[in-house]
Amino acid sequence: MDPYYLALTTVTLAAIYGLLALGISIIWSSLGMINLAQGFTFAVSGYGAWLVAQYLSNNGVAVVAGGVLTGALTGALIGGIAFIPLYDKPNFPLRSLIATLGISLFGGQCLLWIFGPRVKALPKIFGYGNIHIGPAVASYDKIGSIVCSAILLLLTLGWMKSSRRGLEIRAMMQNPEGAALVGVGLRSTAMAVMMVTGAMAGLASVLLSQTYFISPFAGVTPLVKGMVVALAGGLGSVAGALIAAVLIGFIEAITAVSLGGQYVLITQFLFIIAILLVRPRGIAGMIEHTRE
Amino acid sequence: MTDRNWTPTRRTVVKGIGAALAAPLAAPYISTARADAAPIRFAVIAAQIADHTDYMNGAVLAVDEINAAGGIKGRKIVIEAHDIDLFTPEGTQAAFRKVADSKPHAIGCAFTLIRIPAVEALGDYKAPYLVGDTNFDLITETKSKREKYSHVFQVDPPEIYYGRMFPKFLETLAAGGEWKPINNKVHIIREQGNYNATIARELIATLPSSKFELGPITEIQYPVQDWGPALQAVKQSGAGVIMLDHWAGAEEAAFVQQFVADPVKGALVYVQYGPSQPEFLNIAAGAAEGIVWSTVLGVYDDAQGAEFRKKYAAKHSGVIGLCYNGSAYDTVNMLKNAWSNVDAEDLKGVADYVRTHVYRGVDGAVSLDNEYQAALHYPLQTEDLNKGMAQLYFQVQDGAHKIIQPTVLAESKFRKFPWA
Amino acid sequence: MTDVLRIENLSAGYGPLGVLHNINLTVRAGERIGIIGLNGHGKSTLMKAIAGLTGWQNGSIKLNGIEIGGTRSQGPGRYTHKIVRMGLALMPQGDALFHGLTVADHLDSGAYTKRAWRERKQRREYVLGIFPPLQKLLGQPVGKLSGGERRMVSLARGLMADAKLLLVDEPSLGLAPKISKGVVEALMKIDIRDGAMVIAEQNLSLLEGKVTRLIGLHAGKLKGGSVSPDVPLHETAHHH
Amino acid sequence: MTAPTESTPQAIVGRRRIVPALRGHGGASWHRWRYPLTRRTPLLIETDYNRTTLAAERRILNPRPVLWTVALLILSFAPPLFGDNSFVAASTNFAMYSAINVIWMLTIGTAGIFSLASLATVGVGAFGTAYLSVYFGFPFWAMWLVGPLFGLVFGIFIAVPAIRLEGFYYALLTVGIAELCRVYVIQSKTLGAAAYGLFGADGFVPKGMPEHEGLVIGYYAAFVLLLLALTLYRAINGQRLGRLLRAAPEKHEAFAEALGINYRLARIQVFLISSAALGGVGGFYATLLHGASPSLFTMDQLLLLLAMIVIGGIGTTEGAVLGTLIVTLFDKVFIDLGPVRLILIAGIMLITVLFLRGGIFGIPDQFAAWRAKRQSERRGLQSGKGGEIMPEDAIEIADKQSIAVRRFDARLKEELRGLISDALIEEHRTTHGKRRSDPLERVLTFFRRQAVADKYAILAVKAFAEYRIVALSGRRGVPPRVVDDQVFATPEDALHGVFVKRVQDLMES
Repeated sequence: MDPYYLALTTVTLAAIYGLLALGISIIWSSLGMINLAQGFTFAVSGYGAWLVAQYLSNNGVAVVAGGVLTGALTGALIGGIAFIPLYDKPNFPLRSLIATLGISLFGGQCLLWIFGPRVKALPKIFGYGNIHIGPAVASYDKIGSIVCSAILLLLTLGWMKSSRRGLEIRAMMQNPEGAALVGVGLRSTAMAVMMVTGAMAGLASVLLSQTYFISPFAGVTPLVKGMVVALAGGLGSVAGALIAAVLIGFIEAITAVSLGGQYVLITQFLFIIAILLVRPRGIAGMIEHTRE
Repeated sequence: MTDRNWTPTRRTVVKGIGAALAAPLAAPYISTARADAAPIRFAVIAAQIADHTDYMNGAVLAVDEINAAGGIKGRKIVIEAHDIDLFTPEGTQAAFRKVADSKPHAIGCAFTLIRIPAVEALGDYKAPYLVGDTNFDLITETKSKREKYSHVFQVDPPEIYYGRMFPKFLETLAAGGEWKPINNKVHIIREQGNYNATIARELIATLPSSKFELGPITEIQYPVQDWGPALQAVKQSGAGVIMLDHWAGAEEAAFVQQFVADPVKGALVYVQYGPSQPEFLNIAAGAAEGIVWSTVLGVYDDAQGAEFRKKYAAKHSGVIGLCYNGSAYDTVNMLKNAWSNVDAEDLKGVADYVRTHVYRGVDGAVSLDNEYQAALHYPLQTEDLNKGMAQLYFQVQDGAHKIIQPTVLAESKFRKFPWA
Repeated sequence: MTDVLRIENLSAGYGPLGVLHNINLTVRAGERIGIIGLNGHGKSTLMKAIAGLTGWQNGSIKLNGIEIGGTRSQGPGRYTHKIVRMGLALMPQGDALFHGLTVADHLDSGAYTKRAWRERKQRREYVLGIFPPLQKLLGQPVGKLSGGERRMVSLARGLMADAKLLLVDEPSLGLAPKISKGVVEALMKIDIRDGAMVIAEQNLSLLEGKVTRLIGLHAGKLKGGSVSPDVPLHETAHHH
Repeated sequence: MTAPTESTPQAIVGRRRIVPALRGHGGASWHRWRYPLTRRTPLLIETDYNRTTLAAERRILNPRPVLWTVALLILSFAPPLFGDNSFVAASTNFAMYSAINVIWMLTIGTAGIFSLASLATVGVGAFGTAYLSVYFGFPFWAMWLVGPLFGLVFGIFIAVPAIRLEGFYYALLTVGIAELCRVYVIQSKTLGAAAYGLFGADGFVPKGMPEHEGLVIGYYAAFVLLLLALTLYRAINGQRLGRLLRAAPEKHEAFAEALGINYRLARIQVFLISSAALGGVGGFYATLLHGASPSLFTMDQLLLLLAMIVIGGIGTTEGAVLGTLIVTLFDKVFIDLGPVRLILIAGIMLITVLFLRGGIFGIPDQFAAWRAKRQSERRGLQSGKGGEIMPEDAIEIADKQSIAVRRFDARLKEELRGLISDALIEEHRTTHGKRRSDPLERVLTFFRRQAVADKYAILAVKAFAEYRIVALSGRRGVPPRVVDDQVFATPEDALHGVFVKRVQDLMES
């Protein structure tokens, strides 16, 4: 087993999973909604980026921007459908969960209908080639993915930590009524959260799709994995999500190398079941005070 | 239907809803109407996946041609499209029952996944069912119940021949001198499904009798999110032949791209089936150069095949598929021959005609008059190109698929791949 | 002098319950009003109604001459943030704090409105001057503080805002008598300049003699006090 | 239909309940009949004489059994009679999935465990029995018998985390477990040998039977399965376990526990029973389709199942059946619509969840609740009437009785105020321990039955020397507070002080 390869794979996977899980986690803790349409956002963003590449420009920055923008807009759309009309209605958590599921079913079929079953490819944003880091070889793709997600993750975290909007989101994560009392508007903040997390999913989508491909249901597996990571990390905890992303990335890498690719999902789920049995609120459920 | 791409439009959907609502009411009148002037109905079962779209396109092309030439004895052919939920047995059966209830003159399908429940659902309705399943289990089952499944035909050889043929292909290639294997190990990257497992099983059984030997086997599972471990395994084994035993063209393209970025020097890369779908070249683009692949059901490049390719390309832009479009085209023409000679209402007669008459189409010769009622594999089942369907080996050369084996049908010689 | 708050014919409640009935109240700039009443008679509801947090309400509420009341039943809290941005600070009975955030974060969040955000450094100095014990706790998450300290954070957060009208709901609730005295002292120290302050309290002795006016709130009606600086006491005094 | 009379016993004050009246007698005999093994009468029927016409009238107070009977009667003959083969097969699917959803309701509704592994439990049953049939030659009846065992074992396995986890964590975990099963099945050589399932199991339709007849037999078998599921639901939800659990709704478990209800045990029992039943359905599935397929473990199928119960309304059997009907109709009967059919299903699901609180069957309740809210808000605005209802943080009062009680209280106070006079207060001061006049007794009785919160009490600071008046907080652990600075020398004085204070409060209110 090659430790460099293992580390590189872990970091790549952790970066992508982190983007998805963080989005799910932030939405849960600030809006009290489990967004199972995050996978749909992922798929749509791929198509958004593809449309840009097809009709506007093949430039890497433009393609990434197309995906991120589509992601943000889709996030806002999901917020507009599943959050705004429901948040002050009875039984909100369950109904919004079902609404996001409905959106993802609806949206996935619409994508299939509009774009057809043939999968699409994105241009290589980072070009072809390899970098040798010591004994390990990493393609431009991988390095680009890691760097891009790391930048977006750091930007998001910094923004959450220090900006006025960020404070507002953090306040709402803790106590929505208290947030209203200091002047935080629930709806506008909710839309901001949905757009930021949508943008994260959009970026993750572009990064993954340019090594793989875009299809109407491409979001399902990333959603499941993002969910697993968010759960294992403890819904609502930023630190927990990041720790879990690294752990699960590592488990995936080491399972694939030592046992075989077909066991990846099995080990991942066994891991998360074990974590939840020991700590019902996930890794960070005990470290931080999260939304009940 | 002249749509370039078969996707349901709003109008067809509205019509579909109308038809679905009206069907139970109108059914008795349709069946008692005079059949002579009524069109011949060909039911196509197609899901919303890429291969089925190809099939639909091929069928539409053939039907348009026949109708433009005046139809069959004055009767036009109409295609009745039926959607199917391929992944659940209930959904598959629902589609097949629906088709049987609509009582078409013949039924065509690219392939299903839950095959035995599917043919079971056709029940007592014995219109000829022509399918390109490439599946040995299906034809074994239908053979054991020949009476019940007399109308089930598989228009291509089963998948077992992929495995049995592969060592022969390598030996021929090596004997030709164009390719010098760096070693004789065959590294199999195997998807878990039945199709790929069967191919690998047959290959493993056949390898000892050839000069090649079995290398490591790496397991993968659809959908593949990360090719890293497989590529890592390939790097470590350093085998001279890498067989990607998978089926989804798009994923195989992703593999190829990542392999080419950091290849095993001199290793021959063989990719199972997927490149017959347009998405493979669309996605892999330049990276696919030099990749070898094969299909037991592929469009030839002889006069007949080339003409089909030309006609098809005129209707569908971009890279064209080389498998089910041709198969559907052949299926419709095969039925046309039958309907021209036997009354279309005589379902058994049509089925008998299809069984007893060898049809030479763009995908090769289909002869179904055998115990399995499945097309014969060339060269393993028959050495006669007019009886068997040749397994075509392609190599991607200059961004296009070129047949390199069997030699009689080859368009081009094997070339050194860029990472040699 | 302008009226900071002018309430006319306010009724409010939750679902089938009417809690407040035809309340009239005027508060001028510079005033500190004490609302005295027992548990369950509508003190908190009055404050919540001003902040738009009741189930339904009807009647006019004017903050600095701008209408923030009216008839509505869209569910509580939909406009609260807008009212807050217009210059209201409510320090509610429950904490309404963010348990995972630090004291410093709370102070910043109090200065959430745009103007206050720019001046948050100066405001923090000012507030820490009123509640000196908070100085040492700035980096602590609020979840770990004691009840009295939390109360202080809650008040301090309210003071950070650019508020014209401070509503303080039961500053003594759940606190030891000595601490509640201290909290009230701190409230009295606050410079309200051109704004005003309304304190709701059960314990009459805590506020007696310290506020401009004391008004009783009983069974959803204001009684035993002057509801407006212009109306002499005897006209509104209770009579049977 | 005649207009309802005012004597309907269930009528809520201020609202009429419209129940159609039938002519004739016969209510008494309905009261004598019972469902077998239970004490329930099949119909709640009330007989009465119309006050104006004096004609005998019957009213069915609970029409659900009638609607069920009609619906089941239609289901028992309509599909085989009117449909072609594919319609009969789709109806079979409908009946089977209805059974699954009805049993699932036991888990979600009755037991309150939000498990999304219901279909996975069916899958385990189906794979288990199909395996036994394919490899060990089990006949169909044996598959039906062992199906519940597989379900039970799987149920025990997934019940373990249910003890520890709650709500969404558990729901998402069960999704994970289903995914785990799927991955296991498709890569297991014995179970998923053909990646899309394990087929070749025995079926209950006799071999060689014509197709249509075979399908009809399949349909009736599935219909019986649905009836069994409904009976099971009735037996669990309507009997002991269901009642125990209804006493322990979410967030009120502690109360139930204080009453000695072991709600955890009851939940797990219901969960295991429904798991076993789902396993049984799995056995049926395997005999119906001659095998099992990994699709039972996929997200897509789960989503469709969820759409079914959401559209009908989570928590009721009729919702489960109606939702299944709608979704099956779109998914299996209108299969030719292609992806549009799924778009339609998703659209219906979205509309339901956005606008309806409890699915289609929740519409009447939701409408009634909306109307009640509107009415009560209007009533609340008329402050003259509602002025006495005070609890500050109260929300909707479901119990209208309490409003009447408060109103009565207000009238009582009004009357008592008339009794208060200086003489009465003087009488209280002087007659301590002696017999009192009737007006004073009445006032005192009123004071004594006040609630504990804010009730005055006497605090002996120094016995026989210093007494003060305090007010009780009414909450455990919160000490009483001193009301004012008055100090009394004797308990009698203090008692009188309390009386005066109370009189003051009475006069003020």
